[in-house]
Amino acid sequence: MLDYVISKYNFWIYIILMMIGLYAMIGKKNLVKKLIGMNIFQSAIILFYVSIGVKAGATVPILSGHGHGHEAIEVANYINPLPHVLMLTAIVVSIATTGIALASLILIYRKYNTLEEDEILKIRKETGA
Amino acid sequence: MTGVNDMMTKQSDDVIVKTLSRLLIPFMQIYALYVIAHGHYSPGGGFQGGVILGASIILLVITYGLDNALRKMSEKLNTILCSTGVFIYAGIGVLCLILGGNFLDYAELDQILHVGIAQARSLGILGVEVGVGVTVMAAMISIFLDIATGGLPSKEKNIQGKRA
Amino acid sequence: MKVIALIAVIMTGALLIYGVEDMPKWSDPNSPASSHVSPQYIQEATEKTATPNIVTAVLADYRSYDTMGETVVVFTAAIGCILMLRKKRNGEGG
Amino acid sequence: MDVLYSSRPLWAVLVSMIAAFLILATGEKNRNIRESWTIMAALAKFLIVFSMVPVILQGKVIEYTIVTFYPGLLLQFRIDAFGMLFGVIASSLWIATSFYSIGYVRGLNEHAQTRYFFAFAMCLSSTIGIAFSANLLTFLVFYEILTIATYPLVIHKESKEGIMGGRKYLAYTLTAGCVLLFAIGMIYYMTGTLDFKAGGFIAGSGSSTVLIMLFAMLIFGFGVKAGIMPMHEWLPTAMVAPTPVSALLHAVAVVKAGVFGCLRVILYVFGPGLLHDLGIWLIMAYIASFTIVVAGFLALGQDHLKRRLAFSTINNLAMIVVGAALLTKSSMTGGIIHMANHAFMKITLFFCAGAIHVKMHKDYVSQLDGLGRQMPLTMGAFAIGAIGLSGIPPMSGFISKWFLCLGALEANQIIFLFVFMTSAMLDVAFFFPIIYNSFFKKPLDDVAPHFDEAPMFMVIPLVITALLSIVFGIVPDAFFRFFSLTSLAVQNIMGVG
Amino acid sequence: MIWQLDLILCLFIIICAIAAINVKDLLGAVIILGAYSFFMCLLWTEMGAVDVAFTEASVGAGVGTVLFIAAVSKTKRRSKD
Amino acid sequence: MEVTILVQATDESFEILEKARERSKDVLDIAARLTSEAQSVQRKRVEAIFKGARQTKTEITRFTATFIILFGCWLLLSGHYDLFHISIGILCCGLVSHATHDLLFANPRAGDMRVIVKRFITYIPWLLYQIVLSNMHVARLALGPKNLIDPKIIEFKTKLESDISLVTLANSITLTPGTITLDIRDGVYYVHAVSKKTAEDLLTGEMEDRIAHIFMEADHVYVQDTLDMAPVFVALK
Amino acid sequence: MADQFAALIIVVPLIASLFVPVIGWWKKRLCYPWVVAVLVIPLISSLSVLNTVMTTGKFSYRLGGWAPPWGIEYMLDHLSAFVLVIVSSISLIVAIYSKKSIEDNLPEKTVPFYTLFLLLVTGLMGIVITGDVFNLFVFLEISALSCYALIAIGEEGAPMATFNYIIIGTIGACFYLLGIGYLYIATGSLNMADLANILPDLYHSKVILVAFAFFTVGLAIKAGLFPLHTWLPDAYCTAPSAVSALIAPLMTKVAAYVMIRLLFTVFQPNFSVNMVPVMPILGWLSVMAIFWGGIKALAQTDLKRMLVYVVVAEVGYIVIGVSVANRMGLTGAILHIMNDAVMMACLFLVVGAILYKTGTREIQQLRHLNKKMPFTMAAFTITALSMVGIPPACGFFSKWYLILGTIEAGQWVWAAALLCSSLINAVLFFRVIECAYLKPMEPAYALNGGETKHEEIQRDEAPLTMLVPIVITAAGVILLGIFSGKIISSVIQFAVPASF
Repeated sequence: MLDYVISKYNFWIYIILMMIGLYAMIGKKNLVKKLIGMNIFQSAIILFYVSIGVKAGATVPILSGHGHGHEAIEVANYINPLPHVLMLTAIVVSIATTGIALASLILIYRKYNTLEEDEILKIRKETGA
Repeated sequence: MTGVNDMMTKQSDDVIVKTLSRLLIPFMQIYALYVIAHGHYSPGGGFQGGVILGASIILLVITYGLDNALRKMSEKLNTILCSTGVFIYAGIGVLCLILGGNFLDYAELDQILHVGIAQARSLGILGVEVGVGVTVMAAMISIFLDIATGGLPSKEKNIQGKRA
Repeated sequence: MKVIALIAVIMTGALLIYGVEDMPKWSDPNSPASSHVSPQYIQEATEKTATPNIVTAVLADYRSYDTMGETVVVFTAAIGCILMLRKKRNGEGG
Repeated sequence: MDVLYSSRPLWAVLVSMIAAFLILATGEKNRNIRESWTIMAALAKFLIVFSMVPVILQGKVIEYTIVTFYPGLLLQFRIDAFGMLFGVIASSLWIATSFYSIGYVRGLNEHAQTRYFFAFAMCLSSTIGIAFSANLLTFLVFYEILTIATYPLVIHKESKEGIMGGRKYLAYTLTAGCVLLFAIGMIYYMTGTLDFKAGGFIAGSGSSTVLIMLFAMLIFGFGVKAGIMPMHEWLPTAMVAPTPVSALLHAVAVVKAGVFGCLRVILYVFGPGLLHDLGIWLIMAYIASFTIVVAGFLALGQDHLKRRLAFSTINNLAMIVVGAALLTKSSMTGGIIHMANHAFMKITLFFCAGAIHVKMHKDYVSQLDGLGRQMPLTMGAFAIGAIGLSGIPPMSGFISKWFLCLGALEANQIIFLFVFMTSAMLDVAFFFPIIYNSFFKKPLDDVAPHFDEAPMFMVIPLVITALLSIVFGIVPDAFFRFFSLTSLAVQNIMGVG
Repeated sequence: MIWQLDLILCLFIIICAIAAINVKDLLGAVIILGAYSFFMCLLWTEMGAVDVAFTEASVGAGVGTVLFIAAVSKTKRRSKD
Repeated sequence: MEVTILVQATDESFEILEKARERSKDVLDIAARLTSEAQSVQRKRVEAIFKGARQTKTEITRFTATFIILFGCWLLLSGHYDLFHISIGILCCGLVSHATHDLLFANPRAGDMRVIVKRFITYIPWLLYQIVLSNMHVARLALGPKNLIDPKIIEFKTKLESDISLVTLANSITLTPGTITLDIRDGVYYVHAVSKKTAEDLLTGEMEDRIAHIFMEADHVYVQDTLDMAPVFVALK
Repeated sequence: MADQFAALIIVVPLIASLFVPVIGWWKKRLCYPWVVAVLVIPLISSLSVLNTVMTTGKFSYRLGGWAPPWGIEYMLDHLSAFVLVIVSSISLIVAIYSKKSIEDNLPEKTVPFYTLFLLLVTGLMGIVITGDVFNLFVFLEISALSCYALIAIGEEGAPMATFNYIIIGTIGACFYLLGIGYLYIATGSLNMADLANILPDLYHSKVILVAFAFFTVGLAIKAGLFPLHTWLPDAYCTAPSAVSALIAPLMTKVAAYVMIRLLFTVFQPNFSVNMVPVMPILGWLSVMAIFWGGIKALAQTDLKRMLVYVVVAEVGYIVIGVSVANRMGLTGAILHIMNDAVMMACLFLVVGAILYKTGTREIQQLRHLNKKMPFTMAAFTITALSMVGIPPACGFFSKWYLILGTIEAGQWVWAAALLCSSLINAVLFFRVIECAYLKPMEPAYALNGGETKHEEIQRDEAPLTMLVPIVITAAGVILLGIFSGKIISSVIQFAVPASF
């Protein structure tokens, strides 16, 4: 059992992080907190992907004798590069989403002068919008 | 607008911060360019370099104030750069298309570069990394300016416009 | 709301943990993820693109379409912020 | 059976649709051009339809496929004798109605005339589509178009009652449409085909429970338009529509389409044999006879002339359904030919009601005293129609009632004989007072003592339809060959079943 | 890979994550988020994903934090939860 | 009666005279001002021409200096010394120095760059030595009895002028353990010192003197400096 | 060269969007003609692709010239080509329409608006055309981000709606990303065709099961399926007219397309239908969506808000077609993707035109609209009839196939839901039609004791740039209905996965 837990502990970590992030996204009332949760959520997924790529006994996927490539390349020596590639994209997507979300946050603050979800809902109800 | 906080966009009056960032920014930029140019051999590439480039300008905004920074990098230029970057990327792809290959097939670039297919691909990668870098830099600056100023990057002109 | 959030989160987590059970052991060099597509990248990417950093080679050549997409994402975000926030310079400040 | 492939059915449908759009394009400003479209389309349509009658009478079938979706699922026209009969009724009466409508709307100076004529043309187009459709899907398509095309006519007055009537109409018919859609989907799933076949095609494709349910759904779907008793409620409320519309609704297009659908279901989808086996024919007949009697009694209580006519319509339509449901050769003949006969007689009656409305602005039975002196032609035609509906010999109504009664005897169901008799008595009871009052009672103050008819546009059509119903009483096969078509249809059905 | 280091980093990350969503001062929360990103990037370096770590260091811990601070300074610093 | 009228008349006449004098004074003033303004404009124009020339010159020097520094940096980082990478490097350094040459050398002083660099390099070992010393002191503080720790904020006015020297001093103070620069406001340093000794060390002003020496500031202009500066002045003239 | 049309579909709007800021900098007025002119090219390209697919069968386009599991490819079969044509034509129509609405409401934001408009179109088409699950995510994000920004510039309450959309949309996208991760860890591949080959051996793995669950939930969020639709009404309702006319027809439909793609192409039907209990769940959820959407729509007095809830219900239609999982149902679902796109486009365009001309969206205030805006109202009426399911209009045919599908699957309740929904639609739309066409609905009628003053109502039709798209879509509603047989027999029956 312990062996089982240890052999996959990084997956557990990522699941815990993801749950924290998701909880903040759904459960927190403050909008900035939601965004913080979103960032945590996204980087948890990235952690998951990075863990997929890990190979025991392998090194970073940069060949040392660059450019020649005549010597045989041992696949087992290099970490799987594909998840890294995917995650570069995912990180950029996450920052872009954060940017847009923060911009809308400022619009919201301008309109309601608060960032608490319940207060905004109250204001909207009062104004009948 | 209520509660305008200019913390991020007015000139800092701390001499230490100002002087250090003044000295740091050129090195940040050269490092960013190095990261873009050496993405083939070491970690890094268009994104990281672009973000660092953007960060250097953001630092300029934070320490020297918006107006000084905008003198170096106006909004319009920034927007144009933003699309130029993507255009470099997509343009290389279309160039491959025009040369008879599929979209983004850098091997076709060999027809005009004459350096061998592998090298052509390498150069293609460099080209797109530059495109990525330019876009990311401009985009980061643009997003930061919009958020930090609440959409009025050149504030003083705006106030004058209001008075007039 | 918090309770609902907690329930939803726990359910999601439970589902994910359920899936973990059948995953290959962590850092297993023979897992499908490491043995299906990626070996060929490691073997031929440098040779074919003259780029020792395999990540860069895959990012900007094999999957360059993805990368173009992500550049466009950044571009979209920048234009999106401009659309949402930026006001005309000498306008009435509306 | 010989099949003739021709695009004439399509043109018969399209001609009035094209006319409808021409009417819309012409608009309110050029009234004469607009109405000439209507008349031209009516004539053209009649010619196209009538040109196909000889072919049908030779025992051939005309077919035209519009599109094929999947095998067995297609939009197709196929004209057999039964469809032809309905087509001829509709297209011939449209001519009369067109002229009459022009007189009516001009006489009353109605608003939104363009919309009126547009909807009218669309109605006719879809009615012909219904008549010629080869399968249930095509039938449903045109049936739904008819539903919607009739809606602007029902709400034409745009008064509160008109809108309420329109809502009720839509509620009933759209619900029916949904039920039909489901039932037809079921049938396609079960049999893989939807083509009408004389004598039915559905037998043996499902358990009897399922088949009975399907039958109930289909009869409900079509019965709503046909005004079978629990679903008749919309029909009297829809009487707020202008009279030509009521004429169209109750004599030609809508209700006849419902009855036509019921008959198609009974005779061409299920078929006499299957209905016998399932034992639901009798239930069907009982329900319809209930409608006959109750509608007759309700009609007695109506003072509003058009409402009285509406209940009379319900009564007569149920009679047609009973005729089909009895499943004997004679009853079928009676039912089918009654479709034609009733159409001519009832349209005459509505035309008369409309003429009275236009001329005298009178709507109630009790206001008609002595009107026969001022409007002898109108009231004469009314008398002819009423006598015909009561089944008195020289008129065409007699022939259909005769066959119906024969059928009841053939089927060994004496009770229906009594139903028909009662119905005839009731007809006499609610029509004869009108005739009597208008001709023999002392005229009311506002009735002019001299001859002063409604516009000729209105009178001539109603006289012609009245005369035609006499002619059909004497020579059932005259002009339109209704009798031949009927017997051909019955022959097809019985020949198989 | 040293699993002890791994574990410590993971622990830090989780602590940072929980702190980031629980601190009432938004500026503080944002800074903690930056620290979270930084630890995350250490963890990834340790797993061999240098490119990803580099990106996260510049994007997540760098520009991301700056954007958050800019937004918070434009709006409200206190949060109710 | 007449007397009073006479007195009044006299008063009035004096007033009129007074006014006339004031007005003439004003006119004279204005004339003088106009002349001086015209002169100053003339002077400014001449100055501007000189300044422009000087500016272009300093800009070129700044650009070159920045470029050289950045390119050195690039070569250090790069590790690929083929033609392709070097040319990319030149391109990049050119771009960056074009964009930022006014940042790296924002307030150039009359001084020889080489001297400053030379002195700065010699300053570093001294600073390191100081750091080691105070490290040991702080270690003793940390390990020894607690009562030696006596944190307080000291403030002192500095004679340094330029930004760069102010920052160098502040960073040197912060780098030596035990002291942290909190703020510099109007030439006054606010420093947090952990113990009495560190504070006293700082207040001797040795570090300040050395930094002033590096950047050739205040009254620490040695003979050597003037000699260094002579060719510069010659060049300017 | 014919193959290269596939590349043009994405590349042209993308590069064109880059030039919009430049053009806008030079002359603002030129943005609009530029966008319209540019959007013609993807339409032509996608038609050409459809033509190629119809004549020579499906083909793939390798980006960068790399072989599929290593590089990214476009997967062009009947389904994707068909949806591409829909997306490109609707976006062209909406682009033509957008002129007045943007010039009047957001004159300062023309340039970024059109940039994002093109990017949104690019994103949607990228989603449809790609054959790589991760690439799909990237384009999903492009479309989502541009959509967020476009919605946020809407009316009162738009920022909050946008924020909710961002949060929920990001959860959806992240779930999708998690699904990809789980698939990747089990298979090592990202290519759809490759995955379809590998997956059958792994169907009993829990990883695949979880991946499937996350895909489904993520896409259900994106498509706005019933319990996960909460972001949809506010976001679509507060967006500017031109934006909601683009996203309401396309966003949810494209998500539904992805659902079909994943459920039946990446995973085999035999897994999705037989091995996981997802189909009944989806089906029942869509039944609830239909009823909930319908009932909420009935409660609205605001025309646009009513339509937004109808969108929720329409998503239910398509998902029912997917979840009956038979040939007829899928035919109906795919046909409904097209029909609903056209109908929704028409309805939202009409609402936009009404708002532009009269400044109101309240149903009760639409009086005399048949006189003021006869063509607009005629278009509305035609589409409304189509929504109700009156035959020659296209709505009937998709409903017919959906019902056939439910009957074949033996799901009577689902069939009943579809039927009820057309009745609800009838109530909804005839309410509007009565208000717009009939006199007694005006309050003056009651006051004057049933007689209305005869007042001359001037015709005040929407400008031509608005009217033409409206008329085109309305004509499309009829024509697509009439030619639906042709469309089904030549395209859709091949688009339905072959294993049915």
